[in-house]
Amino acid sequence: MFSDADSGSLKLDQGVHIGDCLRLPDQRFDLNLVDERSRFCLRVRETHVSAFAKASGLALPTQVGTTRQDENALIMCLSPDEWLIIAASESKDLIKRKTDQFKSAPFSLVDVSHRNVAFTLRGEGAAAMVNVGCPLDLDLKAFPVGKCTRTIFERAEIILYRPAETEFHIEVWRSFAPYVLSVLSNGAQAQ
Amino acid sequence: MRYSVRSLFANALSGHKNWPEQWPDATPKKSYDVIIVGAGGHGLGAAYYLASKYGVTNVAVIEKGWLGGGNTGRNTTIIRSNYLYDESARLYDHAVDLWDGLSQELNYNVMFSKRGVLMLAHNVHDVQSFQRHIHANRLNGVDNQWLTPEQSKEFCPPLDISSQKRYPVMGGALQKRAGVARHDSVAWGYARAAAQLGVDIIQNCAVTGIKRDANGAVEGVETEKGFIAAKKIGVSAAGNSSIIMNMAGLDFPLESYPLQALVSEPVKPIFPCVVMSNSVHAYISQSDKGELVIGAGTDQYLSYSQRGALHIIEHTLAAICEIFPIFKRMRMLRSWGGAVDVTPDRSCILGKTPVQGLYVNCGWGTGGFKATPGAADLLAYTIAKDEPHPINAPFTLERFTTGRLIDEAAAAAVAH
Amino acid sequence: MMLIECPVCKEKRPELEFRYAGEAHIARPEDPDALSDQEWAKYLFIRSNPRGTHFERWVHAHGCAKFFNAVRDTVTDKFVMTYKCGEARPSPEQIAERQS
Amino acid sequence: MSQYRRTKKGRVDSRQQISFSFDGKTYQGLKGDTLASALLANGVHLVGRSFKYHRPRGIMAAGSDEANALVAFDRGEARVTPNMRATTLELYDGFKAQSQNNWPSLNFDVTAINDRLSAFFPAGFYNKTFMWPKSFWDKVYEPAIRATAGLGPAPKAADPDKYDANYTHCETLIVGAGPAGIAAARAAAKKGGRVILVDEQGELGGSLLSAPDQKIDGQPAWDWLAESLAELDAAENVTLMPRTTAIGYYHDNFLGLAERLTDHLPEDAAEGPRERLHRVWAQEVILATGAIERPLVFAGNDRPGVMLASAAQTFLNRYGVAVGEKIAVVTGHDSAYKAAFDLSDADIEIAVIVDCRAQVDQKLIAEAEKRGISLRTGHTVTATKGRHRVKSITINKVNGDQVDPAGETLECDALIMSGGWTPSVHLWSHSKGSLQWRDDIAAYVPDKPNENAICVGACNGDFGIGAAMAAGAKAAGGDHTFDVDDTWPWTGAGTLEILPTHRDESRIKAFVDFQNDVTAKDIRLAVREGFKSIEHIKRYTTTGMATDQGKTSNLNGLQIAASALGRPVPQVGLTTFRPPYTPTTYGALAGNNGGAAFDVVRKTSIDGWAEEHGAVFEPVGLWRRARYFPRDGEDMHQAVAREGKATRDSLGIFDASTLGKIEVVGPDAAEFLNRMYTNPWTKLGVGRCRYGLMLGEDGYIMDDGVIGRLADDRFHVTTTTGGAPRVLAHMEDYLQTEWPDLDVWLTSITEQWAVIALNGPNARKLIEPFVEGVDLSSDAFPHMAVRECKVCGIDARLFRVSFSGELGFEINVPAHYGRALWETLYAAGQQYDITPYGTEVMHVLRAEKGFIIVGQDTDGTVTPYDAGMSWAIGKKKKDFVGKRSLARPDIVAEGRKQLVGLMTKNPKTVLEEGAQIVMTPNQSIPMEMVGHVTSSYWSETLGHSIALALVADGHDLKGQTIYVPMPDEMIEAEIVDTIFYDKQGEQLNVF
Repeated sequence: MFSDADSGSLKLDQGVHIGDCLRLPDQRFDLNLVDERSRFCLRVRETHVSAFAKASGLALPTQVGTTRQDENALIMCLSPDEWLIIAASESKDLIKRKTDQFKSAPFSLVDVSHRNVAFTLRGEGAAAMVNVGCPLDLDLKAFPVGKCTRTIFERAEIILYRPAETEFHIEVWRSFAPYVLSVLSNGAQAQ
Repeated sequence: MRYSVRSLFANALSGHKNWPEQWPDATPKKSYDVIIVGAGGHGLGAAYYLASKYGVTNVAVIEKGWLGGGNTGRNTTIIRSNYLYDESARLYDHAVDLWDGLSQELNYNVMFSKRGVLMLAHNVHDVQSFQRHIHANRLNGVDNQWLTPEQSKEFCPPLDISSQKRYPVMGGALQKRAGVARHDSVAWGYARAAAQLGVDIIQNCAVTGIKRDANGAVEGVETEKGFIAAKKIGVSAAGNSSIIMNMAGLDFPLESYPLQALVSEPVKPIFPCVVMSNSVHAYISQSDKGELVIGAGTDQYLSYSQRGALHIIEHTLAAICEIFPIFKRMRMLRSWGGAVDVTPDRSCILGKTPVQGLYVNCGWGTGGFKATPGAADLLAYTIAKDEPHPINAPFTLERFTTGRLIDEAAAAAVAH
Repeated sequence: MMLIECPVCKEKRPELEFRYAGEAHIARPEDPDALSDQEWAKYLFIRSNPRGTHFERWVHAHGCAKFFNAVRDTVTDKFVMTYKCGEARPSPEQIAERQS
Repeated sequence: MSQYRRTKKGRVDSRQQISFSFDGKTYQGLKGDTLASALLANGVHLVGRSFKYHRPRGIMAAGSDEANALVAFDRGEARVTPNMRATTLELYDGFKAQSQNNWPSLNFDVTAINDRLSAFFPAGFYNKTFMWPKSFWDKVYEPAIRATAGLGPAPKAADPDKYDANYTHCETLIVGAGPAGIAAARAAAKKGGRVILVDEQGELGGSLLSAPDQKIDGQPAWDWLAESLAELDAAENVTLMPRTTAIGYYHDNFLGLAERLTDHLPEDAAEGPRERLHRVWAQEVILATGAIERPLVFAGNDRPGVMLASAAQTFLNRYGVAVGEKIAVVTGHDSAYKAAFDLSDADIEIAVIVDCRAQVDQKLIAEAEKRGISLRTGHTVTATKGRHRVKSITINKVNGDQVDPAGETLECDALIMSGGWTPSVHLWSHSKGSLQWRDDIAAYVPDKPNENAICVGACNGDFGIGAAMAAGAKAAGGDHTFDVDDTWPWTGAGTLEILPTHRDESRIKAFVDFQNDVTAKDIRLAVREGFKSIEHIKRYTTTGMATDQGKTSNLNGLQIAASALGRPVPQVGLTTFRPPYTPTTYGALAGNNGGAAFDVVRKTSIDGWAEEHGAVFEPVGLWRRARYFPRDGEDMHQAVAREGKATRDSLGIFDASTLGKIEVVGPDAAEFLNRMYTNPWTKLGVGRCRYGLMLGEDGYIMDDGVIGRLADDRFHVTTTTGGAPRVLAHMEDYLQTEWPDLDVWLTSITEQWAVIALNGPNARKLIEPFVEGVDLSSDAFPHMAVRECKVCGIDARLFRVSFSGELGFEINVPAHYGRALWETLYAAGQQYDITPYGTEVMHVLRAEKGFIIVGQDTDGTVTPYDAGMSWAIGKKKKDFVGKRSLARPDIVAEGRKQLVGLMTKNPKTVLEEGAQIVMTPNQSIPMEMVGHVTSSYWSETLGHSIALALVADGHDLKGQTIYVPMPDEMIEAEIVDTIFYDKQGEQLNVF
């Protein structure tokens, strides 16, 4: 009876809406929702990282807090044995296939595409907005371009990544996103 | 000199030059029948009850700092007894019975103010948990009643009971005979009354060791002022209890955490009762002086520094502003920290120890002040009779081995 | 708010990212059933709670998510050092050297 | 312009008149005035009443050390701020404030009777009385005490203002923008790195603002200041923060800075947040917090018109206000002479300089002579007169230890005083830096640091401006020295605790703590009564506990106490400095954490649908969950009955997305679960599920959930909603610290999957058309099975599980498809009368089946045995977390509370959850309670109430009658099995 019960039938909704208060005309920053992505949590023992990278062709950054971006994906090293892989939504199978090439030791790849939503904050005032709730030092010396880390934003855990000097990419678990927006919004109105 | 309106009047006429010392500075004797380590409310009270109720007057209280300077003088003075388990309810209700009438007994106004303690429920689980308390309390003869949000607001007008809040007030459990007291006066009142009965109060005298005989029984304490002999030693040292017990070769299931509190500037009466909210970690009352007295949560790590972090205060005041939006413009005048000793089940250890002649009263966590007269009396009883009173009998050290814990916090449990 | 050096991230980070995880170097017994009730209670509940040098566990919960160990003075709250899980408890000499 | 304004002096702008009101009366001030300076310019000295005796009080200081002049700052009804210092309130046009703590008026205050009766209210009087009759304390005494206590008005309405907070990092934080702080900031700016310079005042400059005739490097001070500030303002790496108080200095160079943003602006010009809390980590902290002048302690030193000499100097030099026309000076310190000379040079008559010292620097004598000022060295002040303002003082000669009783009365309209200077070591002390006593200045100064901090200038006891500036520059890595005329004498005998007098000291009121009405005799009384620790004296007398936290009173109190104790000050010690430095608004400390940002509210992807369909929600942990979906005026009871029946009869749909989910992956996954859960996992087949029970190491039930095996090395673990973070942390703890050798990894997938539970006989029929690649027949896909498949073309994990006892499926789809799938199923389900239900029905249905809810039927003290779940324990397993604890004596002893079912004798009676249970009804209080009701519902399906309860030895009491005593009745019930509905489980297998 539901003949169109195929992949085209369900509407995708990240469920997050950026309020007007974050689009005040004279803001020194711009906040946008990142659209649908594939995300994977990859766990490989430190001793197998290079073999894994070789076999899979995924260039894993090995220093905690660093990122690697190539044509396949953006890969953040969050811990010596943990990576967040962010790729285009249609690249899901590609990433799986690549990781499946590694057979010499156990590892864990878990699809977390919908666990997170992401925002970008761009502009001169972006760092100050992040510091409304995040206690890290965002000076370029302390938090250079390319750095990523899991951290805290008031009561929500986030992953903070700096793709450019005045740009931040914030990953947050989807149900925490409205809270992060509330705090940002309070902070934006206070700027 | 007995305190009275008459004595106050007479001394006023003589320029207050003839008031005697409330307690003399004692020089330690060579030996005592009982030594109490720790001159907080609990320790001084134990000495007082030893002398007044149990006929043991050759008693010294030894204190490393100044009497009443630990958690007695640092807490938010909430007194209540609406605990869930029979054991706890009896223990705290015994204390409340003694609070009532303590001023007259000590001839020292400790300003016990039965203004009522209202505990707020913010979710269905809180409501269930409070109902369980109320039923248990009723059958134990402990007063505790359920208030609807509207009744809660009537009892405490500054409360915001609008339902659209993140933590709406879904009602509250009110214990009417609960309240607050003036913390310093409790220590001073016991010190004065004990001293009048012959108890020696020895301040600025840290205990450095506990001496035991060949059979392991205690012989006395080593202190900064030399050895003092006693066959019975009661330890009532709050955050420092582990340290003292270690001196007797005992390891204890205790950890000491920083706990902070704060007061506002004084304003005219606005807050008639005590309100506690466990869900958002806020405890508030208004002192007779007019200050809002607010208790914060503990810091997460073990510490004796008696200082805490600012973010704990921030969270507490965010919670206060959320429940009482009219206080947002009030100003924090002073904040401070103490070290609270916490057991695995967050109930006290009050009784004998494996060492003969050594008695302990510790592990009160964040709730020791309310128990002061009760704990003091029961410690005195246990020392005098060398066996626990039925009320404190369940609060043994052994319960951590056998598994008979008294876990009030666990019983408040967590959401499903 | 304390700054804590995560031995995994090798950075000092605000305490807000960390969770305290109790006393360190208390290994779970290999064979719990072989323990007496007293010995089991000691493992479960007895803690040193010292004034001064304390060996304790933290987890960089909102960071690399790794548990690690720390030596900290409980009177001053100052960290003497942090080190990874599984590394040996520092000797008194090592601690003294770090404190000087 | 009033007679007290000196238009040629000060930094106020005489062209900008400002109208303001105090106590309803309108006055004129100037742009740049504080409320205090403007009131003084209008000749108003009486501004408040003291705390205890309600004595008339005036303005004593010129800054945040003010103890007397507290007012209610009025920016509209919801914006009244009590206890604001008149000396720090910046005036704007339309400014309004009221006096406090008086009735009916400031001039005539009825409660001032307390002052007449003060002999009966010495320190600690309340400990000695109000005890009889006993019942009077609650009803009479305490209400009366409370009504007279308090200072400012209590708030009346919710504060409409916003507050803000942020985190900041810098290399150099400098607190105090006086000469030392500015010198430090200039050096730090050159050194590089981020520099923050904060000052509590609206204008940066500190003491330089009151010293126009000072020269620095050849420039007039104010020119030098303007140039320096311009230089700093232009420096990219420097942030200047006026109106910002460093409130506290915490661990690891973390400080709180409270910035006031709008209180100095007219109400209609105030935009944005009122205050902002900056939470700052600094690599180094330079404290240039200055020093506070001490009052002298003598009879009548609190009268309006009596003030600190430096305050009078500031009012003149910075605000262009003469605090009187004929001013007397009493001092023990050289600094007051300069104040007197500045006043004299502005054509204000100096009635006399009384110096309690016998010997005074020749330069001072010469300068006084030059101005024709009468100087009385070796004299004392023994009395002042004047009801609302000082009118005269009595001075007496001091000969050695004797005071000549023959006094001389001199008229004056102000008396300025100096008892020396107290370095402001508050922040240094917050940071746990140590202090040492300096006899020469009679004050404590910084000794050893505990953090990377340094004190420079007056707060370090270095009073010369040149030396302070050099120290500031050096602290910031500079080597600049400054050419400053620094030869002015600066010594003083701060060591006198009270001015000598011939009068009976037990009869006079010589104030130490002005706000709290603590007199010297109160402190002596405390010592006499055995209070020998300074902390005791503070608490007994309340000295130093007023809203100024003893800024002006601590050292005077300490010296009086030391003298009464017969001990030197360092042996008496010092009370602890406690944050904040000045009172700090709750709103600022709460920061951005208000309203929706107060705490996280987690919503599922289906929550919006529930909201649109009228769901009533309940918070569960951080989540909000739909509790029930009332239709057309239904109450909860009716809605629950309907939703439950519809589910059992046909089909219910439930949002189970909040359940915690953890993906456990790796070859050792089964072994890891063996250790973490009581149940065995090794033999669980791929595609099958099992209920898992997790214990804490103490043996008590911690969590539960269904666990499905997706592959040999991959498990999908579910947890309770509230327990998810705790369970993951618990697992990680064991994995990382006890068993790091196991090849297994844990990933939280709670938010990855939206979970839609379909329960009821028609569940399979509904989903069949949408599911690809799974044979849903009971043989192929039995109860407790799991498959990875596609649902509506989306990758899904399909569970056949049931928490209701009905045929049940849980469809997991990636969260962003959750709502769309729900809507699809809901539309398709119309033919089965599909009914959305909430947590309340979920609870009822599971209780009918006797399934526990961890946290409701267990409470952290319940073992698997107690819960009747021995079946969940893998008997062959050698070990799992919590196993050993289950063998402890009191865990296996008799008398433990065990989970049972209850059926009330009257089937209509629904027990209250939490109600207590007794075995015999006719007991007196206290009753012997044997347990309590953990869950209780009306079962529409069964037509009677059902309950679960924990009862002592309950497993052996089946069939017995128990009693539930309620306030108005005794309810009888029978102990029964915990499974009420479909004991054989036939409903699970409907076709």
